[in-house]
Amino acid sequence: MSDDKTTQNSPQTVLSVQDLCTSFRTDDGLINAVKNVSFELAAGEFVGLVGESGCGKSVTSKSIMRLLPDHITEYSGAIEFGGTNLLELPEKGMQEIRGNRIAMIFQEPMTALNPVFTIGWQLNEALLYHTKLGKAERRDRAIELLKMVEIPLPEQRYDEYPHQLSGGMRQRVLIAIALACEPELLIADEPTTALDVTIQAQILKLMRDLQEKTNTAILLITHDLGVVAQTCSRVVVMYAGQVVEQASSSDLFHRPRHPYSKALLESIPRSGKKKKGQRLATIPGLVPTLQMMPSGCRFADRCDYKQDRCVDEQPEIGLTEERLVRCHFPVGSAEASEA
Amino acid sequence: MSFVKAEDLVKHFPIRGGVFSRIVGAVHAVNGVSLQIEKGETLGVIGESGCGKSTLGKTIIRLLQPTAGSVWFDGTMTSALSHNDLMPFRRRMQFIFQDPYSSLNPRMTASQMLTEVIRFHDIVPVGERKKYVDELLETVQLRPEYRNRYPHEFSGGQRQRLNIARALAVKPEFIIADEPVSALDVSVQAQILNLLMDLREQFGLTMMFISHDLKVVEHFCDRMIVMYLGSVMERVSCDNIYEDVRHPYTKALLRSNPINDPDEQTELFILEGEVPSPRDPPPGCPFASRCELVEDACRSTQPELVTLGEGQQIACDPVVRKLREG
Amino acid sequence: MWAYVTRRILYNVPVFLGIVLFVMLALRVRDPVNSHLGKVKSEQEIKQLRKEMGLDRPFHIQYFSFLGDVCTLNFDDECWDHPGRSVGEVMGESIGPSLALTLPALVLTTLISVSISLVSAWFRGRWMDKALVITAVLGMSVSFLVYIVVGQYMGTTWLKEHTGFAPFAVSFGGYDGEPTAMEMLLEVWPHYYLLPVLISVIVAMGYDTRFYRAVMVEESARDYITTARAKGASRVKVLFVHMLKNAMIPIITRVVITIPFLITGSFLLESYFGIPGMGRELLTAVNHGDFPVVQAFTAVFALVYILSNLLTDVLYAVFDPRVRLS
Amino acid sequence: MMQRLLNSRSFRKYWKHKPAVVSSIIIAGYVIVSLAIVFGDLVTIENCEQRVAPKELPGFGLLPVVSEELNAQEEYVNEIDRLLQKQRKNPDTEEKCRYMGLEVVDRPPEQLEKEIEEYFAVADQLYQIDDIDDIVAEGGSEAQDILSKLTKAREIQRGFYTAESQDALARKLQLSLGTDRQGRSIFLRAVYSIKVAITVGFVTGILAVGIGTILGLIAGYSGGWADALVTWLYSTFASIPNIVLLMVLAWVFQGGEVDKWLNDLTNNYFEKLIGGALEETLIPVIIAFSATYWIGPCRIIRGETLKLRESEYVQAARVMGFSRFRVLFRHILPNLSHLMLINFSLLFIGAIKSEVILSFLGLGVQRGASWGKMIDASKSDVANGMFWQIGAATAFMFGLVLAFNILSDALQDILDPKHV
Repeated sequence: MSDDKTTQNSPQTVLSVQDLCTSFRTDDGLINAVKNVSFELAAGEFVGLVGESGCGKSVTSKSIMRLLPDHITEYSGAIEFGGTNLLELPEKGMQEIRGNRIAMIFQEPMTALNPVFTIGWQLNEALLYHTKLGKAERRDRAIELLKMVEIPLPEQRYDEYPHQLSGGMRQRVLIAIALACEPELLIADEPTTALDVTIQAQILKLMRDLQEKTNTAILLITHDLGVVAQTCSRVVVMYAGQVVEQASSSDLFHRPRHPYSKALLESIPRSGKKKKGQRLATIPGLVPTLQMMPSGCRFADRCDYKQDRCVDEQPEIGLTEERLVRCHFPVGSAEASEA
Repeated sequence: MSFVKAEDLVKHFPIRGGVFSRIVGAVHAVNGVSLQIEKGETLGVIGESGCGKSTLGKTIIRLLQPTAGSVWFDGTMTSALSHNDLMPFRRRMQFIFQDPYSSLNPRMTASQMLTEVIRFHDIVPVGERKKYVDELLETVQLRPEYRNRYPHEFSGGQRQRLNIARALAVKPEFIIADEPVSALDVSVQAQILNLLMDLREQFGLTMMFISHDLKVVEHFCDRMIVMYLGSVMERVSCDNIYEDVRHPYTKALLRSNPINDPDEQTELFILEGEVPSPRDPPPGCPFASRCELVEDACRSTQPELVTLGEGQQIACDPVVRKLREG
Repeated sequence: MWAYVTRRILYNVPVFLGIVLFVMLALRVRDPVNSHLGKVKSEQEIKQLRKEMGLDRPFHIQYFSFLGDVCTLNFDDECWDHPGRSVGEVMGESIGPSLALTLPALVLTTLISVSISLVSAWFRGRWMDKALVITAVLGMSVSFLVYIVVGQYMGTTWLKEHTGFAPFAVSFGGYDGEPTAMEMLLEVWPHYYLLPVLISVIVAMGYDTRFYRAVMVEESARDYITTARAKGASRVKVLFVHMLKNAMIPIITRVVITIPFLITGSFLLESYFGIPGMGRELLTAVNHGDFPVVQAFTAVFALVYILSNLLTDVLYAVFDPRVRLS
Repeated sequence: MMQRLLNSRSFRKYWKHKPAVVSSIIIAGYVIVSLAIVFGDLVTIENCEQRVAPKELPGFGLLPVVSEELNAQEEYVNEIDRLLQKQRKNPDTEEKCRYMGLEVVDRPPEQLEKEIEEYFAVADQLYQIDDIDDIVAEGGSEAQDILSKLTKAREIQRGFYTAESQDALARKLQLSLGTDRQGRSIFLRAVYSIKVAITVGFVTGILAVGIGTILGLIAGYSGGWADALVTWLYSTFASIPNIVLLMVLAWVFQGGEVDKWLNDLTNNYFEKLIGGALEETLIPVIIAFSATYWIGPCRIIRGETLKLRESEYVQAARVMGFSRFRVLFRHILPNLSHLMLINFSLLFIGAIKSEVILSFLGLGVQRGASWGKMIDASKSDVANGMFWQIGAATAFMFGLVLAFNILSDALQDILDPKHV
């Protein structure tokens, strides 16, 4: 499904991030990691948040969960979830939402589980916080969850410690923990980056199957466009702390509008359709640093379609042909071809 | 005779355990791998983590001493040479490491690093060293003004360029690149791959390119070998992977690789199970535990690499049999 | 796990042999008999004593005989400084007072400083945390001695002058008769030992708090803490369940490592407050050249030290499933 | 080179860390003072052993209660008395007077004698009053009288050493922190102790880090039996509690037998080299500390070398065919320098603090002054309310140790390779 402004207040919207800015107070002053990020997620939707390292995608996801260190982080904007603004919720209220209505899985399955507690204990914990199940019921539910994520011998695994499991198995356990309370939204922060391709395929399939079964909305954060193409119906592309394009997967992959999205897609070697020794398309230059953001378009320096206006004026994100693009001259638009 | 050749290369790492820390076993990182690389050719080595592809590269360059087997370089058996006798070969073969962050000495500037290599191997006369460093930096598309910068002042991609410059400094003929782009962002990855392709052409390099990314190997290499648990599963030309590939593992690898097209996405191919531990490899075919074509014989006897014509070899008895039967 | 523990024990055997060797050699650098008695006794008597002590035997004989003494904790030699009493007796009598001083100090210090470090972790980066860190650094910058000297003055003279209340003795005065256990606990201990215990708690707190805080800070940055928070764990749960259990490993290490100092006691406190513990005995023996006591005491300290190292290893195995199940 | 250092990220981080900068300045101050003591004879060992004024003279510009001051005055009177008697017999008066802390250079002997008689008269009157503290406490005219006489006595007394003296400031400084029970200047002793502390800290730090680094590097890089040997060696040393090890070493150096042996061995060259008996120098203390402190750095350097040996840039150096020596000293050692620096500063603090404890136990510095000896000497003073000595030693030490604590903390932050 393609995104539209009209979905903004429709009842099926699960999460709505509006104008989110996240900054950190550091010794070098306030550093703005995420600026004016807005996007929405409908119930049961599988959305990819894509960008290269340092583009602010992880900060965005951790802002939604409010997992960044409180005393150095400043937020502005709003994160609407189930009718409440998460940014205004007290810590206590946030705790009731975390793991219960919004769950999260992380990049490093090797370190994300507590090494001194058993798998069962760690599954139990999530259930203990958010359900009223008794001890035996929790155990049953935990084993059921382990079965659901296709872990062989769940009864035996229940009493084992994380180090006895392989990376792929640990990521399954983390998914089981995340799904324990049947959340409305699952945020997966690079869940397969640390895994091999064959294991990655297993995990992606598992996530897709579970999403169909439980109708959980999933926000998948990744730098790998292939992963997005394989799983997501809609994609949000971030660059240097901003959203630059938002479109359905099909639209984005076939007809990218933002020059960055286009360049990113072209720089990946394409299987089967190449000539020997063919050069890959590249994006020249470097990502601007957080301390030295250009005042105009943040991508201007590296853009093939750059014009004077791009350097002077920061483009606003706007609706172009059923999708949101932050560009003065979107690729294929009338303005761009004029110039 | 091939330019670079390895014969039955074995590398085991001892595992110590028990009360007296005796050797109680070994990690079978590389298990009898043979390969040939012709002059000017690029061989890809592909496999998942822990399959021994990096160990293979390091054993060939003699960073690690092989447990058994031999390595030949330009007609000389380098695996048996002493440290001093190896020296002339050091400048003919080079290695590019994976992690651009940890592969540069943080306390040496770009020019210090390059000058050290140039001086040690006496590549150019004393008076021309500075000029040569600048040339090298230009070769890898770094500005010569950056010569006095420390590694932390460079971005990941720039560091990888510096790594390449260091390898090129000795004017090598053969370069082993161990996952040179896997730690980089997609856009930077493309820059580095382009650079490597240019350099390969410019200097007529022979290369061994180690990667876990099939798309990159397919794009970059002439031929590839597929490794699984220390053994070669398949040897195939990169020209037409989709049709040529025969081994069930390579096929699985190919199909679990996400394709960049949401519309062409068919049902995900899933390879069940996980890689067995290299401490205790199965007696038969290492892939038997996950293979869809598995037969009883696979579990007990290790398949031989069988040549299927035109440089393609495969280590899978059922597939070979099927092909022979028609 | 048992293989692991046995390995640790075997590993410590050569270390222990080395310590005994070192101690014995060091104490023989200058002739112990001559330096103790040289000025007052005749050559004949010195020879006699040397023979009695077995110091005229070849070194390896002495080594093994002393090693036997240490292993059986059998120290029959007469002290040179306390005629008529054996080294073993002196050791036996002084061990109690040392423990009475240091055991409560260790327990109190650990409890208090772990609590403070938790407070610090709770208020991480806020003024409370900063104030605690600054106080710890300030406290660490004052000499141990000053705490003792001023602490004794404040606890006795000053307290008496300003409140008329004198709960603490300035110095150990010995027991009146043979106190019962109850009297020991309620009268003797608070009177003679409580003040030095308090002082040693204050002294150790700066170091311990900083150490434990660093442990907590390190733990709080771990990925599994983020996972726990993402699960909806409250800060209390994160702190007291997830962090504390993981922090137990470094905490236990630190506590066990201080065990030898329980036995050696706090030398300074003992000598300042006149507590007849092992530390004070050793100090007197060093000053008076009492060779048998110095030799036996140091060897026993080293033995205790090694035993507590072993205890740490065992406790590691108990608390860390990664060690236990390997 | 300098330019590059100033532009390096570590330096910029350091410069931003204001407490660290202030600490460095403080440490530099201490070092300059100690250099001035060693090379410029700012304070000599004789200076700090010399009696300069009455015993237990209060410092910090404070005065004790009247009766205590009187006691001090009485001592002083006795001292002068004895001096005058000697002066009549001995032609070398001026020398003696100066030794007693009396500045008589600017006065003719008759005037001096007159002043002293005057002083005696006042003092005698005061000594005859019993319960002097109570009378002063009650107040009234009698108290007024006593206090005015005391002021006069003080005035005359001060005249002995301040009036018209060229070194008025020096004298004031000398007495600013009072005197100890032997009438020695606490200020001079505390200042001289800076040299002792800095020497012990610096030499110990260099030796211990040096030994630890060399052994750690060898063990970590070569592995095998060298590693086993070094590991055994440091496990052994680490298993003897620090203070016990120090005591054993102190035992070894006691009694001068080691000197004798060394002198016999070197044909008395050793004695000339260190300028006196071994026991009287700082050498035993430094050896004892170095022998105990090398363990920490050795363990850390070994661990880090093991890690660096496997790092990609070291492997890259090996691919180049560089010799072991070059890899070790050009690629590994520079990347351990931050650890060496941090360890050095930690050992510096450790040595200074332990030197105090050793001196207190009577095992440390034998000649001259040290903060440990001062604190040790002030044990009984504290009970009598005399805080000058312990206060001065503590304050001087506190400044140095605190500065080092802050600096080493900051260094750990600044030099952490994760952030470099």
